[in-house]
Amino acid sequence: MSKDSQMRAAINQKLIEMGERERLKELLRAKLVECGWKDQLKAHCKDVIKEKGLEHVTVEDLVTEVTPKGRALVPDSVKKELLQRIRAFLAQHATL
Amino acid sequence: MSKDSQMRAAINQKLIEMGERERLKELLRAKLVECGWKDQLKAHCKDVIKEKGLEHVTVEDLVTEVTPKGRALVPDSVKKELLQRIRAFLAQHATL
Amino acid sequence: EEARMRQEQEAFLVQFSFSLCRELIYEVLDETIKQTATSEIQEAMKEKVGRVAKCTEQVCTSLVEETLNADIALLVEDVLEAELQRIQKYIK
Repeated sequence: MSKDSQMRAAINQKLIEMGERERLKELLRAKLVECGWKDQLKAHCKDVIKEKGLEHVTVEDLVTEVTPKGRALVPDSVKKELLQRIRAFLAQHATL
Repeated sequence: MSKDSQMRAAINQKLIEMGERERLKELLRAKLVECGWKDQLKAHCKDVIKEKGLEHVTVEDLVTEVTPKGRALVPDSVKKELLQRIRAFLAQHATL
Repeated sequence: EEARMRQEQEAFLVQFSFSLCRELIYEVLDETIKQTATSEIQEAMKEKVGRVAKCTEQVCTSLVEETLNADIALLVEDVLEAELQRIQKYIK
């Protein structure tokens, strides 16, 4: 196991142990709703369905189709906030 | 003050006054780099840090740990050269 | 007498050379070892800080990815379900 993967495992373990990983996910979900990400992505899904026709679209197709946009639509400020929160958590709770 | 200590003090003063003491130290430093002693010392420091873990090592610990090996690793040829140079200086300035 | 004094001085110089040589070696070694130990610890700390920062970013990215993958899949299922119901309602 490389030093990097050991470190990632240690960070993840600490986050999981203290329930912070789940809290961070919840925070992210709340931020995504708040910034309109969910609405934008829903609209994009509808556009794709309209374009391709409902009978020609499976869940997998649609997931593949909208995922790149879904990723791109996450505001940098949200990612930044999440990173900041992880850093603060590690500073307070972890001796890595 | 005995005759020997008087002579010792006089030579030491001469060595400092003429800058020879610093030159001898410089020569030794350069030789230690040239013969690979410094690289070996660095590698040994890294090994100790790795073995003990960074969070468990202070500078003082590391110094204590690597000093015996550091001393043992100085090649005889380097010591010999330094001794020769000291002798040459003393021979030149023997009438102190 | 002169020969004895010369012999004595020579013996003194030999002894002095050895002790000076030892003294200089110890002095240089001690300061070099201290400097090297300090810089190696600093370097190791710097490397660790860098690794923690990099790995924290990677953990953050994977957490975002994981959440997005799950949420996008759910959202797609919901939208498709809603569209289907809308069409069925329309047909009826």
